[in-house]
Amino acid sequence: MNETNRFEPRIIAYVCNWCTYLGADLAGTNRLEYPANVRIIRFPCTGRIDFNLIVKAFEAGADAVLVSGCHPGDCHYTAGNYHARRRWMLFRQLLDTLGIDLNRIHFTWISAAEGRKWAQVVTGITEQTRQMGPYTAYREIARASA
Amino acid sequence: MIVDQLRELCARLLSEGTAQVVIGYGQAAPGKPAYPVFIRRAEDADQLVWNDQCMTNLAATLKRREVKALGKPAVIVKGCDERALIMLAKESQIVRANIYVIGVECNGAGRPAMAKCASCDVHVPRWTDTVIRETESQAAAVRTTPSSARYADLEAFMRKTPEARLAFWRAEFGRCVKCYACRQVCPLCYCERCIADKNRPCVIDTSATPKGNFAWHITRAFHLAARCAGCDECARACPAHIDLRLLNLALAAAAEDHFGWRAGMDPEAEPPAGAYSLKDKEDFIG
Amino acid sequence: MTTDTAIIDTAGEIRVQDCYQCGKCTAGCPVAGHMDVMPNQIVRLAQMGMEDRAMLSESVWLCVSCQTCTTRCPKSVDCAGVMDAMRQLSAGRDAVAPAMRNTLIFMRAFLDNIRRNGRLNELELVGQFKTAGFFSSLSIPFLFKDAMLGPKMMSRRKLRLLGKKVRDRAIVKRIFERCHGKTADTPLKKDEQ
Amino acid sequence: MTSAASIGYYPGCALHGSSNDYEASVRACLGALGVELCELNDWICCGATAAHSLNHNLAVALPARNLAIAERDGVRELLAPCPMCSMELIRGNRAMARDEKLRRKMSEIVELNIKGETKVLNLIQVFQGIGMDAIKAAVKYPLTEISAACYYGCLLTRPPEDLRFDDCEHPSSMETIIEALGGKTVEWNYKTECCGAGMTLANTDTVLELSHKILSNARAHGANCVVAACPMCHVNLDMKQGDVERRYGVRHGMMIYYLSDLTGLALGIDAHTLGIDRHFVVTK
Amino acid sequence: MARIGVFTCWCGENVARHVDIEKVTETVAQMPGVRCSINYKYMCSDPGQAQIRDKIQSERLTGLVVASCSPHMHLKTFRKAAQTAGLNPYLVEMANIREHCSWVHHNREEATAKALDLIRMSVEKVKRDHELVPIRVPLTRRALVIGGGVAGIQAALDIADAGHEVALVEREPSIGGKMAGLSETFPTLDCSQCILTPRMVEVGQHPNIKLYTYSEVESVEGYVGNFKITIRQKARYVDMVKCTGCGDCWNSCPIKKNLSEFDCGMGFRKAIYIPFPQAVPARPVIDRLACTRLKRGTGCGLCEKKCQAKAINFADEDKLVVEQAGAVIVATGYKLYNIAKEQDNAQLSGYGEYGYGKYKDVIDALQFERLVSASGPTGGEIKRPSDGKIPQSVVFIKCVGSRDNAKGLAYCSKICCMYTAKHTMLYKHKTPGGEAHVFYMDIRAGGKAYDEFVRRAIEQDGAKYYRGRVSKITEENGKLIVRGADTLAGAPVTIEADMVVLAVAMRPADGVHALAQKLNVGYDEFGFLSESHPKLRPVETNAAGVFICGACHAPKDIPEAVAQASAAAGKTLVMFGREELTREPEIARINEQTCAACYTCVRGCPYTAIERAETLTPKGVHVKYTARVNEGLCMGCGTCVALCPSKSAELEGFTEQQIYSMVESLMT
Repeated sequence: MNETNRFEPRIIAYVCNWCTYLGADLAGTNRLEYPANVRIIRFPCTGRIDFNLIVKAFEAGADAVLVSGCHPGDCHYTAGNYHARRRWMLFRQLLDTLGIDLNRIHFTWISAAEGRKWAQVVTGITEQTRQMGPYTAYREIARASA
Repeated sequence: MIVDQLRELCARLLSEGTAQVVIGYGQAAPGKPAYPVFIRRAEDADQLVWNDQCMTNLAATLKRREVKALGKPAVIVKGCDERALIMLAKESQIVRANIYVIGVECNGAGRPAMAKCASCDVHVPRWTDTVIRETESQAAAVRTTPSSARYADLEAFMRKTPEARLAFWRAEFGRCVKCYACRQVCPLCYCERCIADKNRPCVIDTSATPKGNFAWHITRAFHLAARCAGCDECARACPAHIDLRLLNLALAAAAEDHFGWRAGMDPEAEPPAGAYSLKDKEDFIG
Repeated sequence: MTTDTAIIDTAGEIRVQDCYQCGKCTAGCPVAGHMDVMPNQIVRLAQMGMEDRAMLSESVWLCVSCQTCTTRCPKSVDCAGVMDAMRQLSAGRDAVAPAMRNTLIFMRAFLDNIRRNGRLNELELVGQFKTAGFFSSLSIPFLFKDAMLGPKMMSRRKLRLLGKKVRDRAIVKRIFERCHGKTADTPLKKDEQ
Repeated sequence: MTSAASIGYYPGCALHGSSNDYEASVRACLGALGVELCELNDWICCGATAAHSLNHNLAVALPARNLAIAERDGVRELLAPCPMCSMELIRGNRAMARDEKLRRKMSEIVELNIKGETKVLNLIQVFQGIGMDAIKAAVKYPLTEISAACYYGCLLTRPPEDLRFDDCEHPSSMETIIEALGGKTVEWNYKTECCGAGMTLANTDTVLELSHKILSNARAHGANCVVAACPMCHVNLDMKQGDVERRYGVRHGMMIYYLSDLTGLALGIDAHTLGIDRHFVVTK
Repeated sequence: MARIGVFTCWCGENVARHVDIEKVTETVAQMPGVRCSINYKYMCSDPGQAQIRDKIQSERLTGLVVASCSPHMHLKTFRKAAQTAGLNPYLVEMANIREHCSWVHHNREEATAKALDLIRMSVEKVKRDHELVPIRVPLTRRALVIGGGVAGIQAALDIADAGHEVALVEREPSIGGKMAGLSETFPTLDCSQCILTPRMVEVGQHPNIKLYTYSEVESVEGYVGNFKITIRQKARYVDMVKCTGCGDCWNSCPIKKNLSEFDCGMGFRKAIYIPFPQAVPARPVIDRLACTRLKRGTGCGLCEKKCQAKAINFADEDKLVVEQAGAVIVATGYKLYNIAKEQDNAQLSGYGEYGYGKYKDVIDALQFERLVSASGPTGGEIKRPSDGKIPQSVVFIKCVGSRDNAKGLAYCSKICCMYTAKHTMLYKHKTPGGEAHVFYMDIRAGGKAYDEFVRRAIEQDGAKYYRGRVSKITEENGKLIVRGADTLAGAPVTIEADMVVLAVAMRPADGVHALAQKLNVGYDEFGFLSESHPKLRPVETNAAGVFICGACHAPKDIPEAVAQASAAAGKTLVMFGREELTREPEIARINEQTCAACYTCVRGCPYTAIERAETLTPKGVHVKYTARVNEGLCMGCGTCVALCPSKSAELEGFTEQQIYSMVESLMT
């Protein structure tokens, strides 16, 4: 955390290996600076990313979660991202009903060529989350386990 | 009387050998909730009852190993139960031909009638071998109720702020003791090893704490997304009276909204769970 | 973007940029033979932001709005709608090809007639049109061009001197007011909608 | 639609004006076929070409007012025998269906709520609703002498995405009706070509040329009459036929009937009631 | 007990500038399970790798984390290094502290903290890695080619010439495809049949090629290296072995008025026929819908009487044959957009304005090919269909269906510009004084000697080109009135023509979707089969072992189709050059004990790699139903893991335990 005592959100990003991970690599190659708040976990495909992982991320104290993969039609495995899309479409509805803040969960398609988009998305989410403050609501739920 | 027809049919099925066990309703005393009975001898057919206490979804019994061991079943279903039966067949859990389905017309179960009954539109089961109806000249088997009626409670709930909703669920789940009755009675919770019982890794915290309870109820609801047939047995079984129906409704509404799908309404339709469409909505993806 | 292109947008979101200039609109247009600028060229001018040239053409007023171009367009560009938009521009700025002035006068007379009556009073319209056209072109033959038809139509009970008027004419006036502010043919700007 | 149905009726200015002969025959023949027409209460002009040429807002608002009246009065199907009116109403409906903001704005402008529930029909669609069998059964005097060139004009089948009653480029629904009435039809090329429509007064030269082409082609293909379902087509082909003949130095002498005229005749309604005696070109 | 070695790379200044390497190394050394933590200037260099190898052996490491660049850059390098030192290569993980950290975060403190997190996650992951060995898949060195047009012929011959067996399946009674019906070919104007028929004969006689004509693929099982294809041989009613192709049967057949498919409906054939004289095999087939005997069960039978070889067999039935193949090449070709009123696809609306199939003298380009072809129904004389007169004025319209969004097809059919130029030439050469008018939108003549060819049509042969589409065609007094536009002159154009030739769009052949589904190959919105990568894997598909070539992939001309066919054959031969196939072991597996057999994974798997199966006791007694992963097909996307409610599916390299421990490692 930096010395100004500013709240630094913790963001977990679940990304696919073939598009978004490479997009983030490209952001690096192009030296596009963005906030250091994001932690990437690499999956072969967005189709592999289960909804339990989003819950787990919040349990682990994440203030925001990003799920990102290949654009429709670009999936390395043909259709994994379509499965993911349908999953998130329904899952958001459930979370909304539960009153979980949907502004804490972000979904994007970022291709291997979209290094700039990756930097922008991460910057945007970090700033937005900074403004919203820590996700105390879920942290309380997770902490009360003790 | 329906009950007479049921008993007669039960005796006949067993004596003719069409079924080895008839799964129906028994009752300890009038007015008490009916419970499942497994009748294996024709002479026991008069144990069967039929009245507004027959709320249990008997389709849920079919998943049990000990029931499977009894041989070919005949099962009594109401319109709502039948939807679960159709989903079980869609998910390869039963083979329709190996089950004798006795449909019974139902115009509301429970006293007062269960919440689901108000917007019920399958009063007479259709996917049956035999149907027993109150009178021959009853109204149509399927009455269409507008989706607004089905989801009225949900819509009312969704008018609360997200914070109020979360507070509501924290209170609801706060009562959960992780007894898993919701799982036990659910006809579609048939996993041999529930994810809640999995360790290495422990996906869902097993303790009955807010953390574990949120994880469990999110998982339970979402595993039934576009599958839940709306029998509300989970909510009825819950000793803590957690409003599980609301969560089920949320996902049912989403499935109907996005795919025009209602689980177990059409034995021919392809379920949207585990599938995708190129046209799926993605306005939430940046 | 100028207000002018905004009008094209309001006219049913016409995607002029989709046009790839195949000319099928021109090929099928029943009046292309009389036009000074071909329909496809009108769309081209709109595409390039050269509405000023398009609206001064005779073509936009020669167009009979038969929809052939729009119906057959392989890119589903509403070519007839572009013509409408150009006419609106042309009328709004009173910049009309001189030879086409009568058409504008006729249409204005038509709308004015409706504004007052709610429905068209044909006899009145002919009168309005001829008077207005006479003063604008000062042409005696024009004044009497169709005059011979009148008695014939009368004899066939086809012209009614007193057309049945709309009872609630006030709402019609209000609709007109709400639709265009002051003059009878200035289209609303986008932000006023 | 059953044969004893009642539908909304939007005559439009032309049918209440110079094309009152069309109105007479529409009313007479649909009456004979058991369709009751309920004229739209206090309808106003659809705006026609003038509105969409000069003012886009009016081009939606004027049809919107009529559609709103229809909805208010519970009219589900609205017959607009004039294809121009019919198209303007359909386009108004479509513009509002596409743009929710516009629909709300228009509801304010016309002071009535519009949901877009009224289906606008043309005359052919109403005949199709009655059914060819019912029409055939009602025929008293089959049109044995008739060899008609069915003229749809430019607007009747357009826009095709909204009007699916017939093939837009090669329509044949009018032929089907004429044949049901016992008449013959000819195959010709100008079925859907434009006659100049509302430009009769404003742009006479164009109208004369187009009309001449149409009349010539009908004659060349052996038609003894042209059947139209549009007041403007009728004006251009009938009223202006004399001018066409003078301009091109030919004699066409082509009877121009409304579709409802021929239907009425076949059903045994007299020519006067149908307003046929008000046409300019008269039977030889 | 885990003994993990962590190797942090400076990458020169690239990492070290923004990440405090010393601090990282020290902190990492304290992480549970970490046996050694060292850093070096260039880990990927030979001395760097040597250090890794040394430590693996000296510290008996059980896992390796290299904290350096992206795994896309060097994972293979470090896996190889590990393997050399005797550590299973799948026990290597990378922490991407360059692309994802030092290059994008310039605050040293933040970058160092993040680098530590990334390494911590990798350490947790590597602890739970399993030793894996590449999957070996046996390989059948035989190829199946589907489609016997020029692309299929080329692919089959290439593979057969390399010494491998090929089964070639063709739906029609003869191979040859569309090219066999063409007249002359651009840009050289050499006769199509003259160049194709020798290749057809070669296929027919090749010892390595097994030809299945009048046959279709019924079903496909298996996976790369091991396909099992069931082929339906349609009843031909002629014994292919006994028949000598003498022609007595078709010469005697009295049923004459059947529209010839080969002549695109411009000519007739008998009920028993060979499609064209040079057909391969030169054996007839009986049209079961036209033949008197087959329709009624009795009667005629003249062919049977005339056949001295006794080859006619009216009792013939469809036969199913099973072929084994290691690779499949799809070359199913194209068909044309239908100019008749009825369309096979609701998105296509047809060309009412051009008269649908109403005017006899409005024909499509393949029909024109038959009219100009010396082997065609008119013997190569250009006579119009309605009255057999020689048309003095022909209008050619391009882009009919192509590039026409309103009619449902947005793409360019690519070859029409060239063949239309050819058509005008052939017409002008054969019809002195005849006028050829072409309506076009753009002339797309990219290719060797292509533009010169088009210019020749215009400049030397005098074809008149109008830049504009045609709006309507009507018929008057035996003339077709074509109303088009000349947008360059800025005027409408009306031409009175005797015949109109429509250059209609190319579409994928009928039935290709069903075939694609059987093979698990994707297709685009227009039905053309999808390649694996548009630039780098143009003939491969996402189904391993299935290749595509020719017009089933996209509209293309003969040279391109042939080139692609050779490419597909080449890819097949690369595969056949190996002893056996090896596949990445990071694939899914199913825990059969906990699987509830709901088969959601079966429905969802993009590769149909999961099968319904049964668990049996060693004696073969049924225990339960389960899902099972086919190792030959699984590509390791992990979609099944997310779909499985009981988490009975697991993906090697990305197991649930690994992911959860990574997330949990971030909890502080």
